[in-house]
Parts: sequence; C-alpha cells; structure tokens
Amino acid sequence: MNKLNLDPKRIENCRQTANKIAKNIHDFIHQHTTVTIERTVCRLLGIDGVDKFDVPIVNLIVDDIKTNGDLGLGVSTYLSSAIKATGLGLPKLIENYLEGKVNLTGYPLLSKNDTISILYPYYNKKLTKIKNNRNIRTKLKGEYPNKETQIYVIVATGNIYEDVVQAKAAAKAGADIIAVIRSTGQSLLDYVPFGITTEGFGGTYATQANFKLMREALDEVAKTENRYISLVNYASGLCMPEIAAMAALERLDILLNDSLYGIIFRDINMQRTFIDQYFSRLINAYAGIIINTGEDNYLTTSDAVEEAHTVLASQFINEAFAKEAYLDESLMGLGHAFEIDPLIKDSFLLELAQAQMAREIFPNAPLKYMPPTKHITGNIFRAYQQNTMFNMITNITGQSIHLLGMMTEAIHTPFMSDRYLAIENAKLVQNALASFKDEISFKPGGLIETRAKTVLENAEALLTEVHKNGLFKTLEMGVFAGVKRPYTGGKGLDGVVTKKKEYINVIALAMEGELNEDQTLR
Amino acid sequence: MNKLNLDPKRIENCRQTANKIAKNIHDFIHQHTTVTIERTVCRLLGIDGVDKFDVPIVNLIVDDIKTNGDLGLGVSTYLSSAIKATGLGLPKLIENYLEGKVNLTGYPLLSKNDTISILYPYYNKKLTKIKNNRNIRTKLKGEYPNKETQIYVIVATGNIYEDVVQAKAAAKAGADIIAVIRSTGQSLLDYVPFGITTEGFGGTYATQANFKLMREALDEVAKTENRYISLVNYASGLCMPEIAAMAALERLDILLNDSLYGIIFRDINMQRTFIDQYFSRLINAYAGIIINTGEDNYLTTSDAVEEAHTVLASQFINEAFAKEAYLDESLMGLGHAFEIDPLIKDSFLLELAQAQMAREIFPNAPLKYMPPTKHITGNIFRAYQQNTMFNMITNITGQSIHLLGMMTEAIHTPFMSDRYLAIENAKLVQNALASFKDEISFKPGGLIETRAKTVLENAEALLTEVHKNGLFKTLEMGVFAGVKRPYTGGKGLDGVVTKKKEYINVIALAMEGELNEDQTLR
Amino acid sequence: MKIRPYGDTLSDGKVQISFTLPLNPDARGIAASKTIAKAMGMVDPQVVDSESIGDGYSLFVIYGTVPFFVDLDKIHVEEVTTPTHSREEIEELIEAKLGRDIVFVGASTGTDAHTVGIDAIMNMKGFAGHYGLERYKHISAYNLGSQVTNEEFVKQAKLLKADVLLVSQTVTQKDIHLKSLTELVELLEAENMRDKVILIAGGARITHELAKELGYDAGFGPGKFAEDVASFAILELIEREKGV
Amino acid sequence: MKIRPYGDTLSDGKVQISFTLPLNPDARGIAASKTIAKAMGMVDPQVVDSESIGDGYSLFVIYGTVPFFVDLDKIHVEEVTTPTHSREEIEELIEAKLGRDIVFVGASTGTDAHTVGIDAIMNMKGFAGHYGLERYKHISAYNLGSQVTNEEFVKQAKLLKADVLLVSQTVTQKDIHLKSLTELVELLEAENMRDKVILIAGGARITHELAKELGYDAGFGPGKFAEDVASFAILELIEREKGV
Ligand code: B12
Ligand code: B12
Ligand SMILES: Cc1ncc(COP(=O)(O)O)c(C=O)c1O
Ligand SMILES: Cc1ncc(COP(=O)(O)O)c(C=O)c1O
Repeated sequence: MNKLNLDPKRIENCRQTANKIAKNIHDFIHQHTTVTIERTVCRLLGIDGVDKFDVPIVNLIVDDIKTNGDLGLGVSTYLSSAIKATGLGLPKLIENYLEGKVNLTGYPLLSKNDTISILYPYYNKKLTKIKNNRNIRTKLKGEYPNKETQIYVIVATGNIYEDVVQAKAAAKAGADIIAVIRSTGQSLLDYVPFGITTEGFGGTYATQANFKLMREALDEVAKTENRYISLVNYASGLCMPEIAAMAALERLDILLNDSLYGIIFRDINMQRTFIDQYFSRLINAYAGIIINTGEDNYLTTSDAVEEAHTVLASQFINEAFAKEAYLDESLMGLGHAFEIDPLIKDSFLLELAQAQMAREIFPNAPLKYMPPTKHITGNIFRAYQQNTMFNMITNITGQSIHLLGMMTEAIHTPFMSDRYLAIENAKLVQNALASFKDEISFKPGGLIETRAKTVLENAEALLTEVHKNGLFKTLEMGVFAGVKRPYTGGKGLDGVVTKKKEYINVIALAMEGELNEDQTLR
Repeated sequence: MNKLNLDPKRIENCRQTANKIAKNIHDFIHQHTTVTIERTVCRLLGIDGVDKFDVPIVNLIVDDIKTNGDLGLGVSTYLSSAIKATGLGLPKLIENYLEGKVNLTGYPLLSKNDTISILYPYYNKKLTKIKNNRNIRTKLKGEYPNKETQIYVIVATGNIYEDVVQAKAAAKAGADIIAVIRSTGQSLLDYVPFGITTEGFGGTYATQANFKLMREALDEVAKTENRYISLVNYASGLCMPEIAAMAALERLDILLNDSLYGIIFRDINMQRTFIDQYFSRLINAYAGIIINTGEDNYLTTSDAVEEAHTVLASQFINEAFAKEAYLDESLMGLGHAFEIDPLIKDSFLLELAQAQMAREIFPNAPLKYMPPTKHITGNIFRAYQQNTMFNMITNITGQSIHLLGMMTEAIHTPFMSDRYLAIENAKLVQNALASFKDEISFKPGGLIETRAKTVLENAEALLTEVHKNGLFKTLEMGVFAGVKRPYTGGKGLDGVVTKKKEYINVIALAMEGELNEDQTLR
Repeated sequence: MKIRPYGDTLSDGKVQISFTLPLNPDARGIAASKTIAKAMGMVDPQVVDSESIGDGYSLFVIYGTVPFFVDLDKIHVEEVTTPTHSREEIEELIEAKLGRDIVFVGASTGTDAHTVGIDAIMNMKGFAGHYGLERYKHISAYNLGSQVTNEEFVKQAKLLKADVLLVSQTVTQKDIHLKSLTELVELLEAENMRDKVILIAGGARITHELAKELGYDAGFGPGKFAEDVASFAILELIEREKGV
Repeated sequence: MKIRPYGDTLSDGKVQISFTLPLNPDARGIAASKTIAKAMGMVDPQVVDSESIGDGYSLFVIYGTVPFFVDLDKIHVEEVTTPTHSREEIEELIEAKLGRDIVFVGASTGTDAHTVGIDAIMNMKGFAGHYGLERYKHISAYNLGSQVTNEEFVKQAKLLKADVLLVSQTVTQKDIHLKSLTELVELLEAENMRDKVILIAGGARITHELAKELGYDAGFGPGKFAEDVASFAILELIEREKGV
C-alpha cells in the first residue's frame, strides 16, 4: 500500500538512526538487572503466593537476597546454590524459608552451568506452559475467521466479577479485544497484588488470578461468538516483566509495554524501566504476546498537529527496542492517536494523513490506533460524532487494533451502554465503508500527502537529534509530551542493580536461546 | 467537476427524453386553468382577506364565477368587465360585492386587450412589489459572503411566535436557511388560511401573515449574523400558485414546489396539480424563488438502492418542467436523499456515488440533499452518527441546500436542542473536511463509478419508458415510490376547468412577457 | 425481584438526562439544571455539559444516580397475550375454526399520510421479509390508503362487511392521533358497529396499552408484522364466535 | 420567576433520559423502564428506543414531560464572587496592596497523574491563550507535578512558605478525590497550617460548591484559567491581611 508517495530512503534512514539509539541503550541495559526482573525469574521458577501481610513471596526473596547477598549475581545463582546446599527441592526450600528454617544466602555459590541444570526442571515447566499457551492461541485463532481491524474496548469497574459481566456483554456486542484497565496507581507499586480483587479506582488490579478469571470468561464467550476474543492488560510500570510473565502464563494476548510511557506519564525512573522493558519484551516475544506502545499519550499532553512527529520518532525507537528483544513485526503494536482539535480546519485530512503514514511506514505491525480523548467534552452527542469520524479514519487507513472512543470519555470510565454504543458505531462504519479504502486515492502533492511528508521529515530530524544527545539526555530535555525527567529522578531507581560478571538469569538465557534457534517463534 | 466519468451523451439523451415528456404534459396544461390559479390572479390584483366565516375573499369570488359565469374565460375577464360595467375601482367593486350590492358576473365581457388595460394598474403594483423583493434579495445576498453549502433546518411548533424564537436561535447557531413546516393536512385544503396562527399539527399554517412575521425576524437576525437567512415554505398541494404568489410578495427564498410529490404522497389529482404547477413555477421564476422538488420522498417509501434511478429520472423530468416555466438552472433545487439502509455493506460508497452523480449531472442547480429519515430509529446516538455520515457526503460531493438530519427524527418534530446539535454536527464536518473534496479521487471502474453509471443507465431506460407511456399513464402504473394514482382520482379534480379560446390570465401573460424579454430575470 | 438502573456496577442507579432551559449556561443556569435533576430524584447530579444553544437557551447534559427501583413482581404488563402463528398456521386456523373468508379493512386515517406502516401489514410484499395480509389465503385485505376520514372509513367498513379494522396513526404532534382514534370509536359506536368488528390500531407511537385505553382491542407498534396482527385477530374472532 | 425545561414550546417540560436495566427489551423491560421514568417524575414517558446491549441487559431511551420547575428567585448559587482581573491588574494589586512576592505551590496529588489541568494554571505557557502563573510578576509558582502524596505536598508547602496551595484532582472514580482532598485538609489542620494558607482545589469534576463543602477556600473547574485563580487568591489575601 503506497498512497502517500513517502520517500523510502527517508524511512530507511529513520529506521537506521533508531536502531543506533536503541543499541546504545541496550549496552546499558545488559549491564543491569532489577528487583522486578529477579522476581520474575522466581515466578517463572514456579514461586508464587503472599505471606500473611499480603507481601508476595517473590518480593520477600528478592529483598532478602538484595540485603543479605548480592543481587548483582542474580537470584538464579542463590536459589540453585540453596537447593544444592540444603538438598531440598525448590518448593520445599521456599516452604522452609518462609517458616524461617533455612536461609537463601550464605551457601557456596554455584557456577552458571550448575545453576542452569539445577533450575532447569522448574523453569522448563513454566516455559513449556507458556509455549503451550502460545500454541493454543495459534490454534484457536486459526479456527476462527480473521479480521483486519479488531475492535478493542476496556472494562474498568474495579471488581473483576463485574468486569467479567461487562466483558462478555462487550464481546457479544462485537468487541474482539477486551482490556482490563488497572486501578490507578498500580503501576507505581513495586509488587504485584495477589488473588482475585473486587476493589479498585478507575480500574481493576492486575493480578494473576484476575487474569485467569477473565481468560476463562473470554474463552467461553469466544465459542458462542465464533471469534477469538483477545485479552489485554498493562505491563508498563514498576513490575513490567512480572506482569509479562503472569500474562504469558495466563495466555493474555496483548500487553501495554512501554518504558517511555512509564517515564513520561508515571515518573518512573528511566534506567529502571528500560532495563525492565528488555526482559518483559523478551517474555512477550517468547509468549507471542503483542506489545502496545504508548505514543498516543504524547498527544493528550502536547498538541497533535505540532508534535505529530514525536509520535513517529518514538515509534521508530520502540520498533528498534522491540527488535532487540526478539519481537517479530507482527507483535509490534505501535501506538498512535486521533487527537487533533476537531475544530481545526481540515482536521479530518490531517488525521487521515497521519494514520495513513503510520500504516505505510509500519506495514506489518498491528498498529494500535487510539480514539479522541483530549478534545472530548461532556457533550456526549458531539463525542459520538467525533468517534464516528475516528472510526472512519481507522477504516480508511486499515488500522489493526482499533481502540474505541467512548461518548462519556470526559465523564467516567465506560458504562456498559457506552461501550455498546461505541461498538455499534464502529461496526456500522466498518460495514458501510467496507471497500472505501480501496476506492479512493489522494491528490499528488495535496494537503494529505504533504502533511505526511512533513511529519516524516520532522521525525527524521528529531531522530538525528536524539541520536546525537542519546535517549537518556533526550528524556531529560522533555522532547516527548513536553515532560522533562531527570536521569536519577522518579520512582524505582533503588531497584536497579549492576550485574556482576557471574550474573545469570536462567529464564532470559533459555528464552534468548530458543528465540535465536527457533525462527518460527519469531 | 468530473470524478465519475459519466457518459455525457447518455446524460444528454436523458435530458432530451425528459423534455419531450414535459412538453406533452405542457400541451395539456396550457388548455386548462384551475380554481387556485384564478384565485392567484385575484391575489395578484390585490384582493385579500376573509369573510366572517374565515372564507378567503378570493375563494368567494372564484367559486361565484365558477357557478354563475364561466371560469374557462378566467377571472381576469370577469373582474375587468365588472369594473368597466360598474365604474367602480377594483377595491370598491369587491367591497360592494361582499356587501351584496353588486355581482361579478352578468356584465358584457371585455376583450383580452381591454381586460389587460383595465387590470394593469392593479397587478402592476403587485408585480412591481415582487420585482422589488427580488432586487432586495439580490442586494442583501450580495452584501453578505456566499457559501457553497447552505445549512437548512426546519421549525414546526405550530405557533408562529414560537417558530420565530426557534428560527432565530437556529440562525444564531449557524443555520442559513429556515423552513417553516406546514400543519399536517394543509396541502389538502383548497384555500389558504388567513392571518397569524398559533395552532397547528406537526407544523405551522402557511399564511401570508405568518410569512411576513418570519421574514422580518430573519432579516433582523441576518444583520447580527452577517449572513442572509433564507426563508422556505411549501407550495405543493391544492393551493400551489397562491402560495407562490404570497411567497413572492413576502420575499420567501425557496418554495417546495412539486406536483409529483402532491400526486404521490398527498393523493392530489394529477391533472389539477400539473396545471397548478406551471403557474406557480412561473411566479417563482419571476420572483427569483428557488424551487425544491420532492424526489427525496420516493426513497422514504421505496428502497433507496433499487429505486435510485427513479429519483434521477424524476429530476430530469422536473428540470424539463422547470425550464418550461422559465426557471433558470440556478433556481432548480432538485431533491435527492441519503436513505440507503446504513447496514448495507458499502452503503457509504453507494450514497457517495449517488450524491456525486446528481452533482455532476446538474452542476448548476442548487441541489437539495435530504438527510436519512427512514432508517433512523429512536436510538438518538446512532441517528447522530448517521447524520455525521450524511453531512460528510454532503461535503464531499458539494451539495447546495443541506437539509440537516435530526437525532430525534423518529420521535418528534425538532426540539430546539435537536436543531442546535444538528447544526453543530454539520459545522464540525464542514470545517474538518473543508478541502477533502479536492483531495480525493475515485478508482476508475470501481464500485463508486460503477454504481453511478448503473443508476444513470437505469434512469435512461426508465425515461424512455415514461416517454412511451406518457407521464399520466406512468403515474397510474405506480412507477415512482411504488404508488399508483388514477388519472381522475385524488383530490382537486373538480377545480380543473378547460380554458375557452377567449381565456385570459393577465398575470401569466405579464410574467411570461417580461421573462421572455428580460433575460436577466432568468 | 427489585432492580435498579445499571451503569457499571449492579444496582448503581446510574442515569443520563438532558434538557434545555431558558437560561444561560452560567453558574445560575447550572444550579437551575441541578434543581431539575434533583427534582427528578437524582441524588448527585453531575452537570457534565452546559452550552448555549441560542439566545438565552442552554442545553444541559447530566449524569447521576437515582434511588428508584422497579419491583419486577409488581410490574403490570399490558401486552398482547395471544401467540403469534405463522401464515400457514393462520390459514389453517381460519379454515378449521371459522370456515369463511375474513375481511380486513385498513387505512391511515384523518390527515395522516403515512402509509408505509399500514402497507407493511397489509400489502402483498409486506415488510422486512414478512408477507402482508394480502398474501394470506382466506383473508380479504382492503387497504384504503392514507388520509381517509373516519366517516369514509366506517362507510367502507360497512360496505365491505369488515371483520377486522386496521387503523394506522403516525403523526402524534399535539396528540392529534388520540383525537382521531377516539373519534373513530365514537363513530363506530354511533353506528352500532363497535361490537361487530375487531378494532386494531397501529403506528410507531402506538402501544397495546394505549390502544386498550382508547377502547381498541389491540395496538401494535414497531417490529410487529402481519402474522402478529392476523394471529391476534383470528384467535380473537374464534374466541368470540365460540362465545356466540 | 419560574421556569421549566423547554422542548419546542415555552414551559413544555420536555426531558430526555437514558439508562440501562438488567432486563431484556421486551414488554416487561419496557414497562420496567417506564416505571423508572415515572419515578423520575415523567408524566408521559415515551420509550423511543429499547435494545439489548448484552446478556440480559438493555438500553432505554425515553422522552417525556416533567412537571417540575425551578424558582429562579430561590436558586442558591455557590460561586466565586470575586471579580477576575487581568494579569497586569493582579500584578499591580500585589505591588500596591501586598508589597511582597506571593508563593503558589501546586500539585496533582495522591495517585492522580493528570497534570494537564494544573499545568494549564501554573506553567508559563498556560492554556487556550491564557498565560500561567509562572509568567506573573510577584508570583513565585512551584508546580510539584503529579502523584505527589499529601504528606509530601504539605512538607513542600511548609519549606517553600506557601501563601496559596493549588491541588488538582481529576480521577473521581469511587470518590477517590473526596478521600484525597479531605485527607489534605486534615493534614494541614494537624500541622496548624490550614489558616495560614489559601487552599484551592481544581479539576474537571471540581465545583466551587464541592470545594467549600470539603473545607477549601475555593474550587475551579473547566474553563477557568490562571487569572481566575490568581484574582481570587490575591483578593482573598488582601482581605485577610486587612483583617489582621
Ligand atoms: C416516511 C416518512 C414520511 C413520508 C411518508 C411516505 C409514505 N408513503 O408513507 C413522507 C415524506 C410523505 C412524510 C411526510 C410527513 N411526515 Co413523516 N416520516 C416518515 C418517516 C421518515 C418514516 C415513517 C415510516 O415509514 N416508518 C416505517 C414504518 C414501517 O414504520 P411504522 O409506521 O412504525 O410501522 C410499523 C409499526 O408501527 C406497525 N404499524 C404501523 N401502522 C400500523 C397499523 C396497524 C393496524 C398495525 C397493526 C400495525 C401498524 O407496523 C409497521 C411494521 O412494523 C418518519 C420518521 C421515522 N424515521 O420514523 C417521519 C415522521 C413520522 N413524519 C413526521 C411528520 C411530522 C410528517 C409531516 C406531517 C411533516 C410536514 N409537516 O410536512 C409530513 C406530512 C405527512 C402527514 N400529514 O401525515 C413526523 C411525525 C412526528 C410526530 N410524532 O408527530 C416523523 C416522526 C418525522 C419527524 N421527526 O418529524 N413522512
Ligand atoms: C489526558 C488524559 C490522560 C493522560 C494524562 C496526561 C497528563 N500529563 O496529564 C494520560 C494518558 C496519562 C491519562 C491516564 C489515565 N487516565 Co486520563 N484522561 C485524560 C483526558 C483525555 C483529558 C484530561 C485533560 O488533560 N483535560 C484538559 C485539562 C486542561 O482540563 P482539566 O484537567 O479539567 O483542567 C482545567 C480545569 O479543570 C482547571 N483545573 C484543573 N486542575 C486544577 C487545579 C487548580 C488548583 C485549579 C485552580 C484549576 C484546575 O483548570 C484547567 C483549565 O481550565 C481525560 C478525558 C477528558 N476528555 O476529559 C481522561 C480521564 C480524566 N482519565 C481517566 C482515567 C481513569 C485515567 C487512568 C486512571 C486510566 C487507567 N486506569 O489507566 C490513567 C491513569 C492516570 C492517573 N492515575 O491519574 C478518566 C477519569 C474518570 C474519572 N472521572 O474518574 C477520564 C475522565 C477518562 C475516562 N472517561 O475514563 N489520562
Ligand atoms: C503504554 C501504556 N502503558 C500503560 C498504560 C496504563 O498505565 P497505568 O496503569 O499506569 O495508568 C497506558 C495507558 O494508556 C499506556 O499507554
Ligand atoms: C416537494 C414537497 N412539497 C411539499 C412537501 C410537504 O408537504 P405537506 O405540507 O403536504 O406535508 C414536501 C415534504 O417533504 C415536499 O417534499
């Protein structure tokens, strides 16, 4: 598809520059680990649950090793060494540890190879489960018809049972993808809550038990609807890889997974979250989970006309990061959004240009296209109209993950009827404009073509600049969404640990190994 | 503008066939007059008012002459003869007549020439007033900026004072054209109600006093809005030429004026209304009033996909009729509509094809484009969406008179807020898609082009058929909107009178004369 | 069982309202709109939108919670209770139980010019894939069209020896339909015909409840087709003839 | 003066409502929806739309008439009554009447991450063409950003010797904003600071009325800019210093 006559050389140049930007960060990433990465290792070794104060066991373990050992060696080393020394199997070891009967540190430390062979049986079970999930997904998706544009809606009641009711209703109304929004603030917690939850603010806690409940509900409704219903949750935040692991175990299909979002909108420390991001994306690559990036959010803060190029530049960077983490293009749900003030003359054309541009530059990525939010007011009728126009652009430009706008966007998280009406709106447009995309072309040198060209040029210039300054410095300067974040500011820096030479992460090793070997996994 | 590659030869052929169809009817028309035509003559001689039973004086006169004289000679003859015989001026004559002091018939009948010279002073006053109105309109329109697409909304409270409140609010919200819908059933009355009215059902009575009141209100608001606000009313029905005369006197700008509508949807006798139509359109031509035709209504009854060609065929016929009545293309507001079931696949493309087709075939006509009505339900949100899509087609195809859809179309005649929200919807689209029309083109041989081609072909075939059978027979067969009407059925046939050789209509003669002479009037 | 309006949590009582007030959308206007919302029972009205829609008029959109519930056990549903049979079943019923042709006479009465509804019920073609009465064996269906005065309608009904009268009313502005429908009942009573026919009303704003109130045997609104009407009428006729 | 909702005729009382019920859109569902509408005071509810929106849930859209009116003379408007001055006027007022720099400290508190609102008020650039407080002479504006805990906020306010505190709250789900705003007042009281500062809340769902109820000096919602807030704060400061 080439309707905009974009210069392929320019696009290639952006890609190369972005690769260099990401590479530089990856040199940094690979020298570090974090508390949540190590907790993720524990989880994928089969450790779960909470103590009587609701503190997750994995947090107890990692904090203990951080205090009494050297987390720079990785929990893998300590756990294998403790198993070896105590002669207990891992579950028993943890049981005794919780009862205060054994320590996790203080034993002679094993070599990397010994660590791998001792831990293999434990993580192999989980990794097999993840691969199994991946296969189930592939199989199920194959059984149902496939759609170019998938309708994505959120549920956010705070109560997972109520969410299930709403999610099923949404699926029956026509939704293809259900996202359970997290309770506000969860991304700032340096642990993942445990068990089924029924209270939350503006969203429902992301817990493995909640994931499981919703997955079952959606699989059930998929049968009657003859459509695979994808499940989404949010990884970005202080527990990015842990949530990725839980999502992989419960067969989630899409994860919001973007450090830049966390840095800019959640004030999470940039070092911490870049390190976390690599491992979480690796897990997603392994599990076949589509990641969604958060460039759309930039335009909720910055002006969508002036700053459109920052979205594109960031998409190139996120693409490069994704490649580094073994993610295939088909898993790169890069984000963008319809956020231009609708009262701007020709705003529809500008939106069209930007959406078509994204589509042409990332032809194989399941782009996530976000609806108008910023310019939605309490006028629910006007909001419904704006969403119609957004739905049209989605269709005309063939977006993949179509996040529906709600007429009550400016008021509350969606009521069941808001979601239903949003789905009806999108379905009507999808059908009424079914072939429109193939029927129209744009004036050469016209407003649409020119707009796309300009945005690409500005993105190219910006990427050159970012490469010159480095991504860390760029973020300190406030280039994205106008938000400045200091290198050592924000939340979570205390969870960053420099790796020792002897560091080992059995999970990362295994996954990287398999992904390198088995190209079908990519 | 040629985006559809329509075959100009085929279009020309349609036009020729339609001309022949109209010519045949015009041979019939010119042999007849009707009670309302004669009443119109009275009105344009300055006769107005009602008796104590609220019967209009013009009805008393015409009925009297019909009973006691020969209406086939025309009221002009009788009035001039009575003036001559009694030596009274026209006003005095009528005064005495109403008091029962003189008769209108029974005098020696004057020649055509004498009739003209005796009546000239009376009708010249009214015709001058009409020309004056025309000049005022031209002047005012020239003072304000001109818009390609004009926003048209209706008011319909039943109470003219309430209508004024609503009309002003609508103009302030952005409306360019205000139509005052008539009370249901008025078109079946064989007289025009008199004076200011405050009661009506689903609309407000069309009376000259109501016209005046609304005209003043709109002229006032035009000043503050810096926009000429056009006023619309409905002529179709049993009093078509009388309403045209009143509209001309009160400077209305647009009149719904279409016999086919009356025949099909109001069961008015076809002979009667074709005869009436000629004279009323002549008056409109003279007064510079845009006529609106009712083809849009066909699709409220018939299927908008299957029967689209009947709309086009009828437009060609209406164009031919309009030409016969001296109407310039710039006054031919031919009607069409957005009435395809929105749940039909590619319905948006089909609508686009049909609207663009109309635009290209009648490039100089101020096309009237009607919103979705038939497929609007009580789901006011969905209705708002359908109207957005309609507004887009309007803009993409450059329609002229843009009748706005209401979200409460299936519920009630518009509330003030419905109208406001409709105007907001249209304005947003107009601005957001300002240049869209110039930016896109359609795939050669694609669905849009093919659809337009098919509709044109079917219209051509239908016109050939209509010409073969004659328009009267066609209407008996139920070709338009699936409604069959007998030649001698329906309302108003008893008001049709065959002209005598000596028949004279001083108004028609004067107007035809001036329109033939002065090309600037056309 | 008691139920409440539902937003996103069972029984949360969430409701949306909108209306216009002859006020500007300033603090006073907003306060006034809240007063109305509270009078309507909203405990926490949130005025989410207030905008000027013309000289001194404003539109308000309000969300909030109402404490009201519906006791489902106490709900009285005025509803046509006869089952809906298929065309074939109806034809058989007439054959078996009535043994004669049944005459339906219909019209859009008064000044009402809307025929699509009555055509949907009566004409051969029917509507949305449901054939109309004209296609039914043993039913003689006379559709008199639109704008038929009540007098004319009664006259034709008598002439055609109608068993069933079908009246369509679409325009409801200023309750014009109530006047027209009531007048028809009065005319039929004056002619001593009311008990001799099954009298059915229909139209977009006609409900069974309303029709009963006005003295009709049944009322049918949107989404009803020939088979619904025919089933009701034929079963009712059978019932009545049994009673004789 | 008494006024009513307006559809197309003065005082016709026309109102639109919509809500969901855990019922199917059948006769019973429609009857139930009417029950709610009647409980809300509608005298003639017309259920114009009823559709299934999922397993056993339906959306209802209803139009009707309410008999309620607002007596404008009795309306109580809780509104910021100080006038809004321009930036220049405010600067002059500070110079003339206070003679010192005034310290504003603001944040989006609790877990709230929405900064666009508080930035609109405080940052140099401002919003919709209205410069923010940072650009005002004689005002020192400290914007602490988002997700600032109430404890941290009070600590910084003390350190910076704040005259005016600006708190932004956007997320209102499950009344989280009420908890957060109330907690702040309690903390300030515990620290004996409440009387020493002008305490202002703001956000999309914050009204002056609500803010006053919660113990704030003022509340500002959408459509309010730096000059509104600064005018209120400066005039209030002048007033208070006079009283001393
Ligand atoms: C089509 C239409 C027209 C066409 C009618 C063509 C025709 N041959 O019928 C035309 C263009 C001529 C027209 C004109 C007018 N219309 Co009109 N029209 C409509 C429209 C768009 C659709 C109606 C329709 O056909 N629905 C489809 C049919 C199948 O549905 P239905 O009638 O409800 O029928 C179903 C059931 O109700 C039931 N049913 C119906 N009748 C009967 C009878 C029996 C016995 C039974 C058992 C069942 C039954 O069965 C049917 C199938 O399920 C509506 C708006 C809308 N979207 O609803 C406005 C609408 C009905 N019209 C309206 C008005 C005001 C007018 C005018 C008076 C406007 C004017 N002042 O000029 C004119 C004049 C007509 C008149 N005096 O009656 C208003 C009525 C407002 C009100 N509540 O009072 C509406 C709601 C539009 C509006 N918002 O203003 N109209
Ligand atoms: C932009 C936005 C975001 C951005 C914020 C970026 C940023 N840097 O601020 C991002 C994408 C990060 C975001 C995230 C979320 N958001 Co958000 N977001 C919005 C959105 C689209 C616009 C808000 C906005 O910026 N408005 C523009 C500003 C200028 O308006 P304002 O805040 O009202 O400010 C004006 C006045 O109120 C006043 N004012 C404001 N503050 C103050 C303070 C003082 C002292 C004064 C005097 C005046 C004042 O002055 C301003 C100028 O006039 C709204 C939806 C909408 N259209 O309103 C949703 C919305 C606010 N978000 C919502 C939610 C739930 C979230 C999340 C919690 C979702 C989730 N679970 O992931 C997250 C997490 C954030 C968190 N924990 O707080 C909900 C809140 C629902 C509710 N009522 O509780 C909304 C309404 C969307 C929805 N319908 O679900 N969001
Ligand atoms: C990439 C990304 N991650 C995460 C989130 C949600 O994060 P939180 O749960 O912190 O609100 C968003 C929200 O839009 C997002 O875009
Ligand atoms: C051409 C034409 N004339 C007249 C009317 C209105 O006629 P009436 O007043 O009889 O309803 C319409 C209605 O849409 C129309 O299209």
